Amino acid sequence: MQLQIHIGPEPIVRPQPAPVIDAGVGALAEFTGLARGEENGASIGGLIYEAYQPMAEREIARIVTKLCGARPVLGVRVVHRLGRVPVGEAAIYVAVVAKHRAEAFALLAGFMDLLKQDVPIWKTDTF
Amino acid sequence: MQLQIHIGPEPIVRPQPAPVIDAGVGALAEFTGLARGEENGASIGGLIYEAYQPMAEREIARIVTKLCGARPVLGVRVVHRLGRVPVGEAAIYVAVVAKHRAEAFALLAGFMDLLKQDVPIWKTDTF
Amino acid sequence: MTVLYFAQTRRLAGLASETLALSSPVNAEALWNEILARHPALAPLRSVTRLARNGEFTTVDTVFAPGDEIALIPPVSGG
Amino acid sequence: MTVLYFAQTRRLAGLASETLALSSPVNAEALWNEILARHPALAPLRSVTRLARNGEFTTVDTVFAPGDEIALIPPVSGG
Repeated sequence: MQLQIHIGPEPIVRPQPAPVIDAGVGALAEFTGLARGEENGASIGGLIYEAYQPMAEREIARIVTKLCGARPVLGVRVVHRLGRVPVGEAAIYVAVVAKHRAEAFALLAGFMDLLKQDVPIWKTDTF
Repeated sequence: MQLQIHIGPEPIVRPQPAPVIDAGVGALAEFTGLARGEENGASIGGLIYEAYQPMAEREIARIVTKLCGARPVLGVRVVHRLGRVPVGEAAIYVAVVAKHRAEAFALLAGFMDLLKQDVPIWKTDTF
Repeated sequence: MTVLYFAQTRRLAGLASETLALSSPVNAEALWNEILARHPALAPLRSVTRLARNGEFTTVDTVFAPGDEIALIPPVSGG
Repeated sequence: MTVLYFAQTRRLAGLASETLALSSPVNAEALWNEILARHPALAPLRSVTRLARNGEFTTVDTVFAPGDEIALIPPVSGG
């Protein structure tokens, strides 16, 4: 466990432009899933992903639309990498902007659960 | 609600270096709290924050340490801005890295709840 | 009908896609029988593999027509 | 003893810090009485304001000594 704390007057360098920034946005929640250096106990150099791409995009849209019915949010961005993903690099990045943090967190966690259940993307191999 | 989806082979441009990146990190969860353009129904240009700074840093450390007892995580970064924070800019940024997403999400949400309860930082005015 | 194989089904079938010449619509049972007749190695995956028709998950009532794009969706593991 | 006022307590007290000359340790009740005698405007905030002693929240048993740094912590609103 490492902990870094900074409290000060400097502007916070934001990670990257949020999907939607308007004056109503109060919360940006982001998730990045990274390739870890081991799979089933063996040391690996990375993961290889494949997708049924048009269906994956449609399923992601369906999941987000469904989750947003319960918890209105202002914007969602989903990026998933395919092919070789070296250890330490991101396989998925999801950003949610909302008025308040509760709906952003709920959507982010709920989305990841359903992605891992219904979106036709596969880790097919390691290298 | 806006939705952007991209699935492809390009490396994902990561928001910024995570607090800890080693081969065991599988999840990076981030929260950015932004100044919204209204407060109690009135349109504003931004928020002004003040802190009892040494105590705020100590309380943040205490909260993170306490939450990490229940949910081990690999790294936490907390940045809070003081003084004037214009609308659309970040007042707080919290990053959590962990082996899996469940502990990262739990720590991030739990931390924000306790921050808003116990950390001596105040929105003191608007402009 | 085009059939797409992904992940483990692609590896076990030994190909990514193929064309089935159906003369009339079939249900899931008949489609699976045709697929397994061509690729017996897929039998162990049948119980965990969902069928998609034209990019959407199917139900037990789905009818598969000659012009459809079918995909075998073994358990996913994205993210 | 140094007393620090933050946020609404600073605005109502009209100052950010001041020195109280205590001759001996006091409990929270006595400390509040001293503070409210100086700044009656703070009375409405007493029930929602916590006291910190040397940077840590206090309990009902905390004793406040002449050399301490005390802070009034009205409801926080960070993040």
